[in-house]
This record gives sequence, structure tokens and C-alpha cells, in this order.
Amino acid sequence: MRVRIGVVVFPGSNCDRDTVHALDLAGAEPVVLWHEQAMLEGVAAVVLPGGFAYGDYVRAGVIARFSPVMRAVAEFAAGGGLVLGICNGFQVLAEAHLVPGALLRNASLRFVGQEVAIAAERLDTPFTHALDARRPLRMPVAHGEGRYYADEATLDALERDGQVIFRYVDGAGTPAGPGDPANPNGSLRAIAGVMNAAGNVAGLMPHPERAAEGILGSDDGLGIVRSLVESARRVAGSQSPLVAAAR
Amino acid sequence: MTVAERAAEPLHRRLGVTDEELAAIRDRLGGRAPNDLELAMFSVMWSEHCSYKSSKPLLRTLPTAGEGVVAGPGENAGVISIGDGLAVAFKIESHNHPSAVEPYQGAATGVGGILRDIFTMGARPIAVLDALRFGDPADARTRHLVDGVVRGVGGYGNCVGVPTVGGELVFDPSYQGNPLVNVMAIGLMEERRLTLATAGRPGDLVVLYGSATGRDGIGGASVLASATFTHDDPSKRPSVQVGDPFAEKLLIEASLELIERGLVVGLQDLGAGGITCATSETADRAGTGMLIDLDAIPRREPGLEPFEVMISESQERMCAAVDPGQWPAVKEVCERWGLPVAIIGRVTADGDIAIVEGGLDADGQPRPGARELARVPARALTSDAIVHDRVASPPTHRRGAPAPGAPAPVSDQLPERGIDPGAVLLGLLGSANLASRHAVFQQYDSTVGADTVAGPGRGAAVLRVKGTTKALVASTDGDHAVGLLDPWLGAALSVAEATRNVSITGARPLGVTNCLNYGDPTRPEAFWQLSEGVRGLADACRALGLPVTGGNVSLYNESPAGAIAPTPVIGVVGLLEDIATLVGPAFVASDDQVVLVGDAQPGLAGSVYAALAGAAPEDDPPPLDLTREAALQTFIREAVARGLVASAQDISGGGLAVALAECAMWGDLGMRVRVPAAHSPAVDLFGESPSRLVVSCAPRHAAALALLARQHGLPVEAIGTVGGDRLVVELTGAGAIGAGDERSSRVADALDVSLRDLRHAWDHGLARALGWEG
Amino acid sequence: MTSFRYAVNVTPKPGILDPQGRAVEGSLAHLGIEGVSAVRIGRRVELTVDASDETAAIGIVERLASELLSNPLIEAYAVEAIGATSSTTTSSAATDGAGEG
Amino acid sequence: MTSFRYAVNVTPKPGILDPQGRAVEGSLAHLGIEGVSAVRIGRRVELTVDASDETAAIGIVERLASELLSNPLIEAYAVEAIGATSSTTTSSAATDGAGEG
Ligand SMILES: Nc1ncnc2c1ncn2[C@@H]1O[C@H](COP(=O)(O)OP(=O)(O)O)[C@@H](O)[C@H]1O
Ligand SMILES: [Mg+2]
Repeated sequence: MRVRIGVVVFPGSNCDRDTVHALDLAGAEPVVLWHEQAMLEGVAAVVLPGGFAYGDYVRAGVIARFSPVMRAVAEFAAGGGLVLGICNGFQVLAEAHLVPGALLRNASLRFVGQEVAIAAERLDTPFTHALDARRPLRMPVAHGEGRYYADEATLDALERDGQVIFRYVDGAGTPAGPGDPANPNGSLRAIAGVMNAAGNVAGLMPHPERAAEGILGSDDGLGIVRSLVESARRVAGSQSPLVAAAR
Repeated sequence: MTVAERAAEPLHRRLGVTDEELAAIRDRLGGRAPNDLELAMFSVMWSEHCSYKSSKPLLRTLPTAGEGVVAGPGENAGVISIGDGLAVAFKIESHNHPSAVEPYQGAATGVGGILRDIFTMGARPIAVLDALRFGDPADARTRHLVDGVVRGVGGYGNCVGVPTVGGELVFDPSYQGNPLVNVMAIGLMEERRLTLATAGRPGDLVVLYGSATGRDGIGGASVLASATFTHDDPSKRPSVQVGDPFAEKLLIEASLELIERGLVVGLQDLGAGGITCATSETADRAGTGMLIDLDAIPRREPGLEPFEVMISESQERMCAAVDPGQWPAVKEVCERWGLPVAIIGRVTADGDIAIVEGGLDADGQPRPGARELARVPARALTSDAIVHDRVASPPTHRRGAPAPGAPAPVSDQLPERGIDPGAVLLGLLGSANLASRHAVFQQYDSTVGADTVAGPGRGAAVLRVKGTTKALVASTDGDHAVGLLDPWLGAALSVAEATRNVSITGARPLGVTNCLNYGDPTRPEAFWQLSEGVRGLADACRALGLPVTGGNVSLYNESPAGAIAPTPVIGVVGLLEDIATLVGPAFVASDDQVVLVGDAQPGLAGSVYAALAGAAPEDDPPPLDLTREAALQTFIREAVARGLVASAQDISGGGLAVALAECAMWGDLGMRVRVPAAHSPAVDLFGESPSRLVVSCAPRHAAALALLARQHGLPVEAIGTVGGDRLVVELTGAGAIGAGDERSSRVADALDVSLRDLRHAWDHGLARALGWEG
Repeated sequence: MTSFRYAVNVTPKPGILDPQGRAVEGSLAHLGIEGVSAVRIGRRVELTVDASDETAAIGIVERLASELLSNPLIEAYAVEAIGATSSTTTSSAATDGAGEG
Repeated sequence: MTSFRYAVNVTPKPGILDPQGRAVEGSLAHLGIEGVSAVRIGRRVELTVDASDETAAIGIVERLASELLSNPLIEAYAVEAIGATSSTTTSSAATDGAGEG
């Protein structure tokens, strides 16, 4: 039986259908969650898709933070529920303080839409365990505000605690710091994705759901989507009281 | 004209309505004079933009019938069936003048406008292509325009979540004071969802939803502001329209849901002419009238005057005809998507657009005391608008186009003396018009939607169709340089190139949309260019068996610096039945054979080479043989379908040498080829005569490929093999060294350049030209 | 109920890289402008609050400013009361500006 | 040479659609905030000018504001002198803000 995974739709979300498509490919049953609903319908995991929630005016992700569904997602996360934010979803998670740091305007001051390579720092997370190795993963980025920022102390702590989950890498697979052409937005320490301390909430700027089929030029993203789906399946099976309670 | 003189002008002239047109308006009103509000409505509806009053007679000559066409010119967008119950909607439109004034908002609202044309038909927009033209890239104003337009296209398209998958960026001095911003949009729909822009039946509700109406784009009509109008601050009536892509995204989702659930009878987006245009066009199409309740129209700010409400061009609005029984559901959908929605009137049987103040009662009858402000027959505003017969006359001294097939004389003064082909090739690849566009399109989201198989950068765009084996292939192309010498040829070449770009992927072109960018039609020479352009468009489409399903005309593209080069921008959408057979332009394997299909004709005029190196004054552009072009495209589609082709690239800007360089750079594979030169190194390497391809194939397919080409009556020649990391070209035959000697030319026939050097020139050329990179 | 009009000025915190500010500094040379430095670019939000009294109004603005209009991690904000008068000056200044532009 | 610090407040002209302001107004309900209206969102640019005297300094800022910082077609601007003191208040207010946020 397919595991049910929620895909939140804010007004202005524009990767929700792509995310539903990729989750379906990865063997899940996607459940669309409307921004005004306060119930998560018993899903085993939640994805916040890309887009421009509420227009992304003022600051990307900030308005979405206050929507009813985000209150539910915050509770769900607090209870250990799995949450993945992609692009705008990552921005929303950061604004909602569900993951550390902030995503600032790209250093180039221009929107950047191109293929990048990222590498997973760890293969033992709910979002990466299905990846075969630490080889670079090719997938698109498409954002205007993706420059990862946190103060030095926070960055050190993130690295120490293994909360940096993806980094931009160059052809040779080495992390691409700000200024390196392989770093599309000037993110500090090449950070493309981070997790919360508990390890059940993660966000990344690149789009794995757009790289889930060979016909589209890369299926490197499918590993990330599958990781989430399999983790969700385990949760659904185990009925961890924490998660059950949160639902 | 001084301010005082202008003030003295009669009102209609100040609104851009000529005395002749005023007379025509009177007789459409049964002899009576229009009141100010009616005059305002006529002035926008009889504008060139809304009425096509100069181009209508020409557009009637275009072929519009074709296999699978379910909607053609006259609707918001053309729609063609692609099987499996699906259909594709596509249309191109210009936003030149707004973009010249405010590049970001001009381009952004241009994208918004064409997207509305697509989803108004019931199709979900799946792609945008932007065809842009500017003046000198080194000029500060040009750089400001390019930067703003590119940010605007991205700012809007990226936010609404429609990928920008292709387009054009062309620099030519003639666009210095008048840039061109043409945007094409493509949508995918279930054929049964086709929704037409009709007013439905008498008694239906006229529903307006989307953004509230403000004082946007009132512009020239401001002269109507009543004396009592308190704040006369001009900034109160901005002529610049600001786009809200977030509102558009909501509009897309709400509209598609309304259509999906069958809640609307007819749908029309609001563009130029605002509510006046939307109500009169839909009423006219349905042969009905409309009674509009002015007070019911949601406003963004207080104090709008009736004429402002009626002609406002506020963005992100839609007008629907709704069966009264469906109103509650319609209201619920719009409100769920956070969109203001209101019943603004009723469809009537009398054929008039009537505007009342004071409200309508429950049965849509004016309340006691309500005042009628205007009453105009819908058709007088639209299908019965005035049509002008403009005078066309060719420029006094011009050389005729070479008759198709007739070899034009080879100029013996080609400016190739002493130029090393390798250096020329690098110069062409690094030139503003041929270098990689990635500095621009990496500011676009080209992959949202997860359907982009081939995005911007390497020929036609390819989008897979989920749930089928099919793919849609699209390209826009527009020639200006040849068109300046011969507008018929320029237009025909544009169609040939756009369709060829689609055919070389293996896809079958389905139809053509076009944006005709020309000068002031009251100038006989400009109108001659337009009519020749339309003739070229029509001839080419007939020769290729393609319907014209829609488009747009933009005239008065002139600045103090002069008129633009005539620029017909052609958009083509093609269908690839089995995406597994898709072929790209890049070489794929070492030892593959390189095959040249078609032959070079003399003539360098209008080529990029000529623009850079200068052409002999009496030189002609190379001829176009439309029958040959049709045969070539049929051939390549067949060859691809039979699996004979590894890669296929057409020869266009920069000629054979640039085509070969692209195949090599993009495939990261070099080649060694010997090219039979019939004319001279410049013509054979850099000439742009059409109907030619560079094809690569596995050696075992070479014979079959050549045979197939001959069966289609096409010259074909295996010129060498793929491999290595250099592009090595030798010229043989009459046009090579011999020809060089005769002209005591120092041209080295051999061209030998490393891929690294080619790539370096090509990668950085544009950013350098625009000063985005040192 | 009284109407109060406020402006919330949001600026990047000291020490946070401000590429926009840099870009402006970079383009000064082209304009032949000298002596301009320390350019910081932020947001200005003007809004009207209807409340029983000023304290209540300020409370609402402060909440809006801290929770929605600024991100404490990277931005500082300041609230400024702008009377009808001051807002008119804004638009008149605007017309001058437009004139000069 | 004296240093002057100014703020240039750039706001959408009256009558011009302000999608940002509209989006904020739309989100107020979710925040449970009432009574806020007429939200207009623009830019705030703070900068330091070194000039011989205030007139010269103002001249420079005005030029910058009209030619570079604002788009006269759709935006109005107003120049505001901000002393060192006022700028400190800015950041202190900010820290309060951060505290509350
Ligand atoms: N060059 C053209 N060729 C064919 N049809 C055209 C051309 N220009 C305009 N049309 C058709 O005329 C109708 C009105 O054009 P336009 O006003 O641009 O449409 P819209 O009002 O939907 O923007 C459209 O259906 C369009 O397809
Ligand atoms: Mg339309």
C-alpha cells in the first residue's frame, strides 16, 4: 500500500504538481494540503514545494509562515514528523524557524535558473539514505533568494552537529564556496541544504523533483525523493507514538 | 503643437480619432454624435492595436485552414489537436512600446497578457518563448533596456511558474529607439475543454474577476478628465501598468478550475481596451449585447470616472459569461483563490453595449433612477470598426528579389580578401548576435513544470507531454536584415527557418503564429513592407502546408532615429509522436559521418558575415526556393523517424562554419571535413543560403540517408567524420583556392580551430557585448 | 477609533553583506558622483492603523514589523510616525524627483 | 569636508498598483491583525555623503535619488537627513524588535 505524503499548496506555489508527480514516481500517494487547512489528514510526511507562496513579496516565505497549514506543519515537525522543503519550501521553513539560517537575495542580484551539482554530506538521514554514494547529483536550481546565511557561530555548530545536508560542488566534487561559479547564489560554506537539530526537518534550494526522470536530463533527484518516501513508509509502519500524537 | 494649440484641438482629435473616423462613428450611431464616454470607448476600440484597421485586409489573405485546427485567428489563441484528446494552444504578441518606456513592467505585463490569451482558451500554460530585439549592445540605454526586459520576463514568468524555454535576442541599429518585445506562450489542454470568448445567451451574467480596476494605462484618454476632477496630478493616472504575477497565478488556477467544472459559458481576458474591449468583443462574437452596471465594478481606489473604469488597462482581470444558476459556484471558486469577483452586468439581446450608473435589479433591469451613460452597438466597436485602405509603394531605388532558384551573380568583390576563415569564425561565434544567450536565459526558470526536455540555448525547445509518448517542439524566428532588402523574402525566410528548426528534431510543424512588427502604416513604404511581409508569410505557409492560427500586429515601430527593419517574428509549434526518436543538433559519437544536405547559393547580403565584414553594395541575399525547403523538411523528418540520424542542425546565422562549430561544441566532439566550395570561401563558409542541413549519422546509415535525400531531390554529400577536439575544414573545388587565386585573394582555405577556442568565444561573447562581464 | 499612519524602515543589520548597496556604490562612478559611501539598502513600508489610541496602534505596528516586515536574524527595523502632512511632502518631493529624473 | 548621513525613501506613486502592499494586507488576517490598511511598500536607502557643506551634500543625494535610486515613472522619493544619533536609535529599536520577534 502506498504511503501518503502531503504536498502543501500555498497560493503562489508552482512546483506542487511537479512534486506530486515525482512522489508518485517514487511510489508514494501524494495528498494535496491546502494552505487554509489546519489538519494534515494523517500523512506520514510533508513536502513544502517550490514557488512564490503569496507572491513571495517582502521576503520569500515570510507570509506563508503565518498560514493555518504551517501551524499544523510546525506541530507535526515538533512531534518528529518528516518535513522536506524544496526551494520556496526551504525559504518558508527558514522563515518559520523550523530550520536554521536565512536565504538572502542571490549575490548576483539576479534570478538564477541553471543545472547545479550538489553532494549529500550524510547518507544516514531520512532524506538521503537511498542515495547510493556521495557522488555529485545534477539537478536544476531556480531562485532569486537562495544565498544561505547564518552567523559564523551557527555555521560552525551546524557543521559540528552534522546539520549541513547538501553542498554545492564543482566538477571535481569539492564544495564550491561563495564566488565559485559552481555556487549559484553565493551561499556561505557552499550550503545548499540543511536539517534541524532533531534531523526530521530539512530544506534545500535545488529541485530534486525536476530531476527524477532520465528524459529530463537527470534522475539524480529521484534518490532524494525516494529517501523521503521510504522513511515515511517506515514511520507509517512503526506508528511512532510521537508522530502519531502529532497527527 | 503647443500646449495651447493642443487644448484648442477638438476632443476627438486629442483622443487620436481622425475627422474621417468621427464621421464613421456618427453613422454607426445612426447619425448622432457620441458622448464623451462613447467617444473614449471608440478611441480605444478603433486604435490600430484593437481594430487592426490597417492590417485586416492583408491578414484575410493568410491561409488559416489546416489539419486538426480547432480554433484559429479571431480567438484569443490558436488551438490545434495533437491526438489522445489533447490540444495545444499557442499565440505570440508584442509589448514593444510599453517596454520602451518602462522595460521591466513592459516586458512583465507582456508575459502576463499572452498567458491570459492561452488559459482563456482552457489550456494550462506550459511554456513561454521571448523574442527580443534591441539596438547597439554597447549603448548605455540599450543595456538598461536589455537588463529591464530580461528581468521583467523572468520576474513574471518565473513567479507564475511557466518555464521560459526559448526565444530570440537580436541586436540591430534599427531597434535603437524602438526595441521589440514579442512573447509567445504555449498551453496544453483537453480538447473537450475548449472555451471560446463568447458572451453566451441573453440573460447570462457578465462576471468580472481578478484584480480590482484602477487608473492603469489611461494614458492619452486623460484629456477626458472632467474639470471637476480634483487631483490633477498626472501621476494619479499612471500610463505605466504594473504587473502582479502572483495575482496572475491565482487567475490561472481559478480560471482553469471554472472551465474544468463547466461553470462558465464564455471567457475573455482583459487586455488593451479593458472592459470595453472584453464586453464588446464577446458580445459581438455571440451576436448579443451587454448591459453593464458601472457601480458594480470593483475599484482599487475611489474617484474613478466612468471613462476610466471602462478603458482602464489594469492587469490580471478576466470577464466571464455565466449562467445565473452557476453564480454561487463561480463566486466560491474565485473567493477560494482570493480573487475579487462581481456580477457587472447581463447579456442582452439588443446587440448594444449599454453602460448604466445607479445599479441593476435582481432581474438585471436598471433600478429606478439609474442613468444610462452610453449605448453603442457591440459590432460598431469591433467587427464593424473602420478599416483603412493604406497606400503601399516600394522604395524608389531597390533591387528586386532573385526569383526562386535563379542564381544571383557571384559578386567578385566579396569582402573576404585577406581574412583568415578561422578568425572570422571566432569573430562570428563571439558576436552579439551569434554568441551563447545563456547570460540571459539563466535568469529564467526554464524547467518548472518538469516537462522541459530541451530548454533554451540549442535550437528548438522540446517539452514532453506527460502521460503520452509525445513531445511538443517550438521555435520563434524572425529575419530583419534580409527583410530590409526584400520584405517578401525576409518573411518567407522567417517561416522557413522557424519550421526547419522544428522539423530537424523529427517533429511535424502543426501551425504558425506570428507577430508582425512594422513601421507607420500611413507611410506608403512602411505599408508596402507590411503587405510584402504578409505575402511572404502567406506564400511560405502555403508552400509548407501550414495554417496561420493567430498572431498580432504591431505598427508605428518608429523612433526619431527612423523606422525599424521590417520584423515578422514567426512562432511554430510542432508535434513529435515518439519522443524516443528525438534528435538534437549536437554530435553524439566519434566516427559518425558528417553529411551536408542542400547546396549553397551565392549572395551574402543580409548575412551576419556581411554585417560584420561588409557586403558588396550590389550583392543580393541568397534566394529561397520554397519547394526545396518543403522537400528538405519532409526528408529530415522521414530520416529521423527511420532512425537514420544521430544529429541534425540547420544552416542559418553565420553559415555552414557556424553550424559545424555548434554541432562540435555542443557535442564536445570535433570533426575533419572537406567542403566542396562552388563559389568562394566567404559564400561557402559563411553564406546563409537557406534549405541546408548538417547531419551526422552512424557510418552504416550513411548510404540510406544519402539515398533518401536524393529521392527527395536534394543534393547530399558526405563531407567527413566526427572526432577529435578540433574543427578542421578544407575547401575543395572551384570556389576554393582556384577561385581565391583568380581574385589574388590571400584567403587560407583550411580552417583549423580547437573546440576550446570556439567555446571560449561563444560562451563569453554576449556578456562581454553587454558589459556584464569584463 | 483614530487613524495613525506609520512608516517601518527595515535595514540590513550591520555586518550583513548587502550586495545591492555595493551595486549602487559600484555604479556611482558612471554617474560621476563622488563622496558617497556606506550605502545600505532596505525596505520602507508605509501603513495606516486604526486603533483606539496611539499605544494600541504602536503595538500593532511593532508586531507587524518584528514578525512580518523584518527578519531579526538579518534585519533591523525602526518605526516612524508619519502624519498626513509628512506623507503629502513625500508625494510632492516625488514630483520634484520626477521632474529632475 | 563634512560627513552627512541621509535616507532616501522610495515609495510607489499614488495610483500605481503595489502588489507587495496588497500581499501584506492579504496576510494580516492570518496574523490576527486588524485595522491595518493602505500598506505601501518601497525601498529605504541609507548613505553617507562627504561634501563641503549641506547644500552640496543634498544636491548629490537628490541626483542619486532621482537618477539611480528611484524610477520616476512609477516611484516617488523623499530625502531625509538622519544624524548619527537617529541611526543608532534605528539599530536599538531593531534589537527591541528582534527581542519581541
Ligand atoms: N498577424 C496575424 N496573423 C493572424 N492572426 C492575427 C494576426 N494578428 C492578429 N491576429 C488575430 O487577430 C485576433 C486579435 O488579435 P489580438 O488583439 O492580438 O488578440 P488578443 O486581443 O487576444 O490579444 C487574434 O485572434 C489574433 O490571433
Ligand atoms: Mg486576448
